[in-house]
Amino acid sequence: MVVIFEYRQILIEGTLVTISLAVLSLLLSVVLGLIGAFAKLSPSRGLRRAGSVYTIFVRSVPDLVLMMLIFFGGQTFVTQIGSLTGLWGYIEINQFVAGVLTLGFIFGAYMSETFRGAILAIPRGQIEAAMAIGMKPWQIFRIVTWPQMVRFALPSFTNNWLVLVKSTALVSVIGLHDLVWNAFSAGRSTHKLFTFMTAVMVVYLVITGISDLILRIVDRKYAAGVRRA
Amino acid sequence: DILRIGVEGAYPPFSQKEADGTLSGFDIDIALALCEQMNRECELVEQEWDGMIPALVAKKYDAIVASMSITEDRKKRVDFSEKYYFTPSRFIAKEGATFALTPEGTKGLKIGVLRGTTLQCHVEKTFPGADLRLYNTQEDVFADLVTGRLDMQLNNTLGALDGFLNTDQGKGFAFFGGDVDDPDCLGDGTGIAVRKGDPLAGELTAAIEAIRADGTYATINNKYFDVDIYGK
Amino acid sequence: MEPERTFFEYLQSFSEAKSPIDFVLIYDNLGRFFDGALVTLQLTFLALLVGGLIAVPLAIARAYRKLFFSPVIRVYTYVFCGTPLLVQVYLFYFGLGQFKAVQESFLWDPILSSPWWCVVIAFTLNTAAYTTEFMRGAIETTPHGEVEAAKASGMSALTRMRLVILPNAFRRSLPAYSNEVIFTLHGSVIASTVTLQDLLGVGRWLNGRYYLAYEGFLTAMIFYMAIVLLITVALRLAEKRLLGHLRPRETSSSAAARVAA
Amino acid sequence: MPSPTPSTVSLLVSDLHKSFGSVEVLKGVSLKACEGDVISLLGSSGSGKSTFLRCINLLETPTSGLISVHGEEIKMTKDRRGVSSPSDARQVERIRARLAMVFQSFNLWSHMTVMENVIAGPIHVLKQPRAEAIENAKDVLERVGMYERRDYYPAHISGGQQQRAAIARALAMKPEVMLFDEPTSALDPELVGEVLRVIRSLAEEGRTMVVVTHEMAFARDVSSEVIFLHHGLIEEQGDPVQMFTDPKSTRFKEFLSNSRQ
Amino acid sequence: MPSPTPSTVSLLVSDLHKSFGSVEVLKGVSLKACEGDVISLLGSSGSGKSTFLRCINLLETPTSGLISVHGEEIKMTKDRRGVSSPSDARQVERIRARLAMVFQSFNLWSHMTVMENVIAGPIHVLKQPRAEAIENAKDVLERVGMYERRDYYPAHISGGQQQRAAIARALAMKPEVMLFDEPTSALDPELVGEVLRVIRSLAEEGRTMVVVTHEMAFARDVSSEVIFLHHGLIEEQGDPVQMFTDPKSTRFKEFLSNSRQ
Ligand SMILES: Nc1ncnc2c1ncn2[C@@H]1O[C@H](COP(=O)(O)OP(=O)(O)OP(=O)(O)O)[C@@H](O)[C@H]1O
Ligand SMILES: Nc1ncnc2c1ncn2[C@@H]1O[C@H](COP(=O)(O)OP(=O)(O)OP(=O)(O)O)[C@@H](O)[C@H]1O
Ligand SMILES: [Mg+2]
Ligand SMILES: [Mg+2]
Repeated sequence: MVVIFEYRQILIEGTLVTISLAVLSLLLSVVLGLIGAFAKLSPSRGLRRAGSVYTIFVRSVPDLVLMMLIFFGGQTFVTQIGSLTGLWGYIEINQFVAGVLTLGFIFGAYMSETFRGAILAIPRGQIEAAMAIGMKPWQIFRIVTWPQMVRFALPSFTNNWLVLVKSTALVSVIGLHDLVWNAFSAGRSTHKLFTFMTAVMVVYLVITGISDLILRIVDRKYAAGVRRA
Repeated sequence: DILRIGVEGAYPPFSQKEADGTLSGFDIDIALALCEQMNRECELVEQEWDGMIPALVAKKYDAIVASMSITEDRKKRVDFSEKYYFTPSRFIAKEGATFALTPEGTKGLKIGVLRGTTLQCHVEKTFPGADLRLYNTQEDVFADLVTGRLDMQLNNTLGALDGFLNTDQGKGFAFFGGDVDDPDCLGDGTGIAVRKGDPLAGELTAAIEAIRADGTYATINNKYFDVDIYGK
Repeated sequence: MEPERTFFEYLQSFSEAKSPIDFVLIYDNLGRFFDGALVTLQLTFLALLVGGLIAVPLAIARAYRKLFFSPVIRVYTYVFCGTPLLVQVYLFYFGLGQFKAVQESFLWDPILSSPWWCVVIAFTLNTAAYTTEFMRGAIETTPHGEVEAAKASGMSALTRMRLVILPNAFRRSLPAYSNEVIFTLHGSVIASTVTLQDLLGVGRWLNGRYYLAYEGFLTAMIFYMAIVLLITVALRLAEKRLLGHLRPRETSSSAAARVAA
Repeated sequence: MPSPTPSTVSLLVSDLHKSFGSVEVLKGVSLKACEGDVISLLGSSGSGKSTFLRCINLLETPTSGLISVHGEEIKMTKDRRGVSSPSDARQVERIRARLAMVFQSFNLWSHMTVMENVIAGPIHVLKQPRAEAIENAKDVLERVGMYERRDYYPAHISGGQQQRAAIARALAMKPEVMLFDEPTSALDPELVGEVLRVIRSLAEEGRTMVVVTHEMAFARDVSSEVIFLHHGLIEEQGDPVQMFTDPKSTRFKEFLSNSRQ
Repeated sequence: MPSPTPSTVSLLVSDLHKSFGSVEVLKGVSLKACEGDVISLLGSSGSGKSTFLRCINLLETPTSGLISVHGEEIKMTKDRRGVSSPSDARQVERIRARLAMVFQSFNLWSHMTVMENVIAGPIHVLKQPRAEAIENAKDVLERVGMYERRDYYPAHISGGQQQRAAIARALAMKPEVMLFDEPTSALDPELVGEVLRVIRSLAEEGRTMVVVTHEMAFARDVSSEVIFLHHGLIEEQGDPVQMFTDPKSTRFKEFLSNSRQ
């Protein structure tokens, strides 16, 4: 335990990297998720297909593989494009940015499923009732669809967030200095990996515990009108 | 403009991280000395061993000073300066181990090496029956050797001495067999890799000669080692 | 004149001349990728099988809160669902190995010293934790009326569980289980961080061996996509067979409305 | 009681056809309703009653036929494949605001209280000020005996109460034409009587109503015209008293005799 | 039509009380039914009809009171806090097997087809051989006109068909006493008549029945006794013909007059 205290500095730094990585990726994934959901629900066949390709692709490739491909291959790819087109020599892809982009891209696909499901979960009859009194499409969205969509999406959104937080650990494999990476190298140099790994688990449990709590409160707020079993 | 140099940081005593996060080690000092010699402003870029060469090709940095052996395989992807040191590699096993270093004798033996090294090439080629385990960092190889998950490991002798055998962890372990002789895989010496066709290779070679001549090399060498590791 | 030879030659010239991707290397090492796929599949399905078997009794114990196990199981699922699989694997592989007592215990030699077993144990405990939780949810949400109908016809608690609750819950948790299968497959890539040559391990090996940037990962990716495709098709068939009772009727609107009314 | 003076036609449907896929559900149904008319729509389950109502306010797009509300004909176009659709979305919204519908399955907005359900339309569609909308809502809610329940969510009130809330929501739009789909299906005999009295009083105010119902007594006593639908066609149609005392078609005779056990 | 000979008492409930929390829903209800009796339970929404039926087969535990089936009294104990519960789970299962219930909301087992729903009880509770159970199921399904739909899942049939399947499931248990909770609520007038005819024929076979209903005609014409519940108490009770022609209590008078508009 003393060791943990000695190394608190790099553990805290790592935790901050982990949290900011998770939060930024979440923001990106929500944006991508909304776009994806509306693409998949749109009347345009092309958009629907593009949305499906996105989600199916992400679902079929493990996140670590995608990360490695983007981290190791991405830079090479960008440079090759640059030298092929002669437009740029070298564009630095910052590791952190790459991490955010990759995680955001992956979880955007899961979010789009979440949002799509939530929109579909609204009983069709409620939208018909709104149409029947002559509401305009955007009024229907604002007054009937959105408030309920948020509520239906919350459980799955919570779940995605928790998975996302845990997935940030993978960036350590690619050498981004997040909590796991820092704790791992500290554990290695002190030969106390068990202690450090346990500490990492505790930090993650705290993060997931707190977000669980917050989202539960939000859920209660939005649950107006839902019958509790 | 700035010269960016890729280094590793987990290969003591050639490169390692101090508790305060700064890099140190033989490779690091050499890199800095060469920059000074060439009168270039330098920036060290840390990179895991796995992606060392791809990142160079991708122009993440312009040269690799990371104890990289000059081999035919690598020459297909990058150019090298002349060597800046040469040390042989040897197996390490438990003291008193009695393996036969033949394809039959190593069948099923658990041998650990760093992923993407010349040593990986050597073991795969020479002992195809061995249970080769690939690691991301040399430190993990040592750790598993201690726990008994590995029967042997193969590594640069100097790195092995300072990073393992001469530490508490390495008690009860010893070199096993002689220097590995496999120029095809192991190459001839450790050089500085640059992108193909980059004239930097020549400049670096000249700089290496210069620091050897003016004694800078010797100072750095003696800081870490008892013997001159430049080799013949 | 053999077609394979000409194809190979074509591949070689294409790889060297134009393509940024070295197809020859991939072609030469396909065998290794198939070996890696085998390791990946073994890990995934062993973990799913054993984890699933563990999960059923745990889920029942969780759903019927009176049993005193429930809080203990909850702590277990909370820890395993709340922390990254990667850390769990590190804990089992590197963490436990650090203790002399573990190294000297009778479990060390056959099991804990092997990366394969460490990974299997971590994966199994992980997937069992997730499965327990969603199965518990399914059991708890078995329509109350259906349970009452079973009671009303005089079924004993055991018969109710066997005949009404479990079959109903299993079927409804099938979609969640499909996800769990995919996610376990995704998680299996972590094996490569503890020296196992699974699919990603082979990809990393190839890149390391020949100093490549993405050939190994790309090939692994295509293998994973193929595996997921197969799994998805298989699961969809299973759902079609088992979830017939949840499919909406074609002419649902009027019928559903009547039932709701 | 048909209105004695030749009053204006508020709803005119002529030769309405509707198919779902290859199944023709409505095979040419026409209807003419003047101000103050109450038209009862009878027919067994699946005969197309709900579909007919839903076509009138274009929740289903008719395959062919003509609908006009207060003389304004709803414009339709056909695309290349012969699928028709309303050509002017604005017009549809405007006309829908003048028609109100009470759904067979209520379709209350589950995230709003009863009061919020009632005022949403007046505020957002009719652009009434909030205070005025609430004032009106009070009236209509009292009329259906739901004022004390105004702050409940739909999930927390009984089926009969939901049905009355849905009626209040429709009333609050002060529509010229009201479409009721089985407005008493969830009510006990006492409440049935009460709701039917509300409908009767609306008729006396001069509103036009089309009511799908299974209540023979209501159809006979309150409506100005009865239509009996069978397999998507009008089997019999006319003055209620005459139809009930002297049914012409065999199918309606059968329906009547089976209804009175 | 009370049975002329003094037949055996098949169901006896005396002074049944039931509270939910602090609300007393049943305030002392008694009932005696002999073989072949059909007892109609009337009452407005929320008067406690369903609760009473559910207490009889112990889906709700009565707060106090006595229930006996064919002379066998259900044993109850009270714990320290005065909460009563059945003391012998075996006995409860045995008695439930002799009572059958048709729920207001059907409660068919959604993962089983109609046929499987019908044979589950006979096979697993009555321990009939499968072939025999299927043979019997055929009979009861034909009786309610559901034989052609035997291989459908509950979600794929209309509300009225679900209701008939639920009746068939109850019949298949060949129970001595049947409890029906609004068995015609989802049916159109024609089907209502049909189902009530089935119930009448069961009565003629000598089965005892307690039927919650809103069908006044049925209560008057078929039942041997009518009970009118109001706020958890029996407000009026007696011979149907007499009660309908000459109601005593003001509340029942009101209920009757409001029902006939
Ligand atoms: N969306 C749809 N797709 C296909 N068929 C449909 C659809 N909606 C309704 N139908 C069919 O059209 C026919 C008429 O349905 P409708 O709901 O109008 O009946 P109804 O007369 O209202 O019956 P009920 O008394 O049961 O409400 C039914 O056979 C139904 O199965
Ligand atoms: N589980 C429960 N908890 C609390 N109150 C309940 C519960 N079940 C029923 N009640 C209340 O008990 C009363 C009687 O309900 P019950 O379902 O017996 O009515 P009912 O006579 O069957 O009415 P309906 O004709 O609407 O079916 C109602 O006021 C109801 O709100
Ligand atoms: Mg209908
Ligand atoms: Mg009831």
